[in-house]
Amino acid sequence: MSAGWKLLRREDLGAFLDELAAGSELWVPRRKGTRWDFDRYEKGTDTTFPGSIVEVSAKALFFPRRRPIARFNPKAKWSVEPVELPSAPRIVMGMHPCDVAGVRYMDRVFLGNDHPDRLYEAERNRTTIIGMRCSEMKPTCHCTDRNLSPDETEGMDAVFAEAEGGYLFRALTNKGEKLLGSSLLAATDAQPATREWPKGRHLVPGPDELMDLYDDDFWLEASDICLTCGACTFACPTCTCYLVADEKFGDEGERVTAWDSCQFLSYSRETSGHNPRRTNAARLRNRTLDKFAYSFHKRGMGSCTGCGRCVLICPIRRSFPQLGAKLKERAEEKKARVS
Amino acid sequence: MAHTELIPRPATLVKVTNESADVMSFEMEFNDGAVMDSLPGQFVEVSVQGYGEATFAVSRLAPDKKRFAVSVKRMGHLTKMLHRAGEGEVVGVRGPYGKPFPVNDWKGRHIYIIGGGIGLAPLRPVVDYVTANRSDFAGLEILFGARTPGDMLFKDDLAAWRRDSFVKLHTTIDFPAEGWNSRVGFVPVVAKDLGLKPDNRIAVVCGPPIMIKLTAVALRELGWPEESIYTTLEAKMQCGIGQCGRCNIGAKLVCKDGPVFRLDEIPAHALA
Amino acid sequence: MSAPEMAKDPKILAFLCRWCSYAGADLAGTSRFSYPSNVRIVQVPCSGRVDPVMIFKAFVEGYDGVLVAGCHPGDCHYGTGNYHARRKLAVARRLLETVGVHPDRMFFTWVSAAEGRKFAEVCTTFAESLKKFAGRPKTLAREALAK
Amino acid sequence: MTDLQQKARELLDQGEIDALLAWKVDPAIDDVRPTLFKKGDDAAEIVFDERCVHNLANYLPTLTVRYNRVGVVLKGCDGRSLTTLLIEHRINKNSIVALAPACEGVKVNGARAQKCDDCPTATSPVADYEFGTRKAKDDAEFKQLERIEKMSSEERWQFFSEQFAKCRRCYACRQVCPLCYCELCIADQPEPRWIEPSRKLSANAMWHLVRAYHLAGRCSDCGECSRACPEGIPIRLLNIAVEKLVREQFGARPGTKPDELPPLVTLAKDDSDEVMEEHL
Repeated sequence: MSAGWKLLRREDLGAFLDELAAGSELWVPRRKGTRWDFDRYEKGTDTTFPGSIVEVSAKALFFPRRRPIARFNPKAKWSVEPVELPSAPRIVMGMHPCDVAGVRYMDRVFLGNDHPDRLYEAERNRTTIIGMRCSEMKPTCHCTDRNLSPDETEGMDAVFAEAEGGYLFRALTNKGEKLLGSSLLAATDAQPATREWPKGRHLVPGPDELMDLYDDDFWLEASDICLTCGACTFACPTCTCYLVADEKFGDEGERVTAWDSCQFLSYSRETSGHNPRRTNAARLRNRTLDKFAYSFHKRGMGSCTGCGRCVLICPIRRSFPQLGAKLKERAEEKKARVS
Repeated sequence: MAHTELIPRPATLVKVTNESADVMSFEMEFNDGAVMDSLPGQFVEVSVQGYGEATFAVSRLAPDKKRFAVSVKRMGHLTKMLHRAGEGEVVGVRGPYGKPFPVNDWKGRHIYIIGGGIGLAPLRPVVDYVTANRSDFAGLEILFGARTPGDMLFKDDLAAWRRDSFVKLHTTIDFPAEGWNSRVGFVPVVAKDLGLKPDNRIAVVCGPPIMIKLTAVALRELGWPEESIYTTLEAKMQCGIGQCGRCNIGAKLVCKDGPVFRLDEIPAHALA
Repeated sequence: MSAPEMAKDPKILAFLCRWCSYAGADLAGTSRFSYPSNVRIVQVPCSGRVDPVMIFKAFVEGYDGVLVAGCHPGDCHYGTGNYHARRKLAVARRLLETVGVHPDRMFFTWVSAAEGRKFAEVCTTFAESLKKFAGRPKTLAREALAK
Repeated sequence: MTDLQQKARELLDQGEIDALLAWKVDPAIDDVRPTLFKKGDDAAEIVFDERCVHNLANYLPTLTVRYNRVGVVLKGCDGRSLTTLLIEHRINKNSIVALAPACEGVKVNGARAQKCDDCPTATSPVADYEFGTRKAKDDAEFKQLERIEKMSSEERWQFFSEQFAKCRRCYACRQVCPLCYCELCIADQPEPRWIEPSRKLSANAMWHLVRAYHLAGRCSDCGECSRACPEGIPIRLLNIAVEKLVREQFGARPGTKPDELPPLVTLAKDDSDEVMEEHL
């Protein structure tokens, strides 16, 4: 694996993408309406890469909204057949560090236990991630507060960055190396411009401090204006809660997993009607604590990557970093009171 | 070979028993002859093809581990479909999942089972285990409460336990009823009345959330330390393997870190 | 994903009020008036009971047409059920029409217990009028699950 | 200090209200956000301009349980929602104080919101205190419907199926709507399962049809459903298609008259049977 950077001239970008797309499915960011989303690359289409987050996370590429896992014939007594595992090679290009961190978290959810999800694993194995270094931080971006950086490369197979006259690429794994053999890429001594990113602020109290605030009035007050829709959870690159359902039509039936959200009343409602998280406050607390506390205990990694998608998508533009900051205040007040 | 854990294996219902007006027990065996390797307190996910699946505690496991049972109260659409299923029907089963009761750690102790309604189902394997290995245990006392005499589950078992000199059985119903000559009163109240002290005892409690909570209060008042009280919690579950997220109590997942918890392992707010 | 096509032999789901139209359908049967055989009848306590969600669901489940029949205005067994039905059905039609279900795929009418002949005629006319859609996409029908 | 801020301050200082629901600028997002004010001193932070899109009536049923009396700043459309909430006994009028500034229209994504063109009451019909002059407005037609009206059935389905296919079922449209307040939503009820939980076209279409139907004759056309939708589905189109019918056939403009029951729960013996045959 070569450690150096390779230069792709701007005018060669289209040709390079065509080369990549020849051997694999290629997914790139595409502007749809007012925001960026990932889309399948079609040969010859003009492509640009946003310097900061792609608003719609690449989560759905690894864990689709609705994912058939088995098929059955509803008229037969028992006929459950698992779906075939996907194996066609795929490249996802232009994922930013916060999005890749989301995939790292999903790895822990789906693969880091006794019952690995082979479907997810197949999606991961067939995918090569060409990540992109950010050239700017949006006002909603706060990855530096979440122990991440716009330059972070962990989890990527290769990385590229905008540079003068084109793009600089660099392989990080063998899988990535294979994609960067193109003659359009020339070895260079150039380095991507380094930028001074804002220092990480410790906006949110640590997991244990947060757990002390479990019974605080804060949650009730904070949930005043929360609508408890699921928009933030579906936009979040690490929200992977799902439901399992059997669906049927005539002679065909599917068992599927589909995204679910802890913000929904029905999410934790038991058939008896008992619901441990009946109130808005309880659901908001659950989501906030899951991001900043539970995830450390459950998966050994915080599940907020600081991408700010939840803020961008929120109908009332509620900001999780701000919630965190208020929690910090509350935690300090509490400490002051105790001592 | 199923590639995700979410795909069940077919099992055939071999015996269906009406336990009460709304509870039925389903004994089943895997079609491929596989064994159900469950320990007392573990649960399975049972599917009715085309109707989804739901979580049930294994309520009995035959000694050869081939035949196992779940006891199901009719509540929602899946349980309704299950109740319609007769012997010979094929259902899907996956599991066992969850942390079992640490029955091996309890050797030499006196076991005190407290069950309310359908909450007795996950405790029956514990009773089975203790009676089968009675020389390892100091004794077994069961307190079982139901709403009415008609809601008394596992009537054959209750009769057998009553005959068994090793077992001491107390039954109670919520309100007085004609022909009922055993105790009357809610389980926590009766538990308090019985006044069993914690000496060398382990209490195992299961029932509706409010019953668990109040029974815990009653036991604490009798001087029980939380370390001697075990319970098995219920939560809405879908995956059973710690992925889908919904069953969490704080940072703990009921499906993976439970459903069996020692009382001191449960965050205080969970039983609120 | 292409929607399935409308059938040459249209399938109709009919919601009939038990006090009038259902009896009307019964009368049509006993009087041996012929009407299309693929009309599937659901008895409802009153046309006012027909929640538009049932109509939406019927189209999703793949019916070509939906018929709702109740007591004539003024004759409702419960006094006013059919007045409510009239407004609800108007809204249901408007919504379905807006998303692209052709309005002619719905037929809302009044049939009394004595109008066996009318019931047979309504069914026949409706089924005939649905035939013009044969081969056109069956909008709103639940897509066949992707293979 | 504006009159609105002054009044808000007075009400809070004098203890007339325990909390006031209004808007405040958050510099971090460079935008306004609904905020609950509890101190009169903070009243100077209240803003009311074209950024105040959110329908604050949505929060009132919960807040009036928590506080004895809640003040609320309402635009015309929010006021119409409140009217319907009052008619449906979701809120007790005594537990709210309505501050109703004249609304000049709001902006969504930098452009004037479509709903504002069809707005019948720029000032809230429920108003304890009014600010600015109440303007009589012409009943503008639902212009956005025109392009749908021109389409054939197949074209409409083509259009709506593309839109519905995008739906993630995050239910932001439901949660943001002041009039979607069922304890157990039909979409969440396990039995009968009218609307399947997984996100596929037919189930999504069912959801949007049922949602629109449940708002028929009640929708105050605040446009929040369309604004909140993360996928940009023009949800409001379904509502206004119904409201057009409701206005033309049943003569109702939901939320404009405090003493009028919603048209779908009132009895109308004199409707003609032709209402069932009306076409868009």
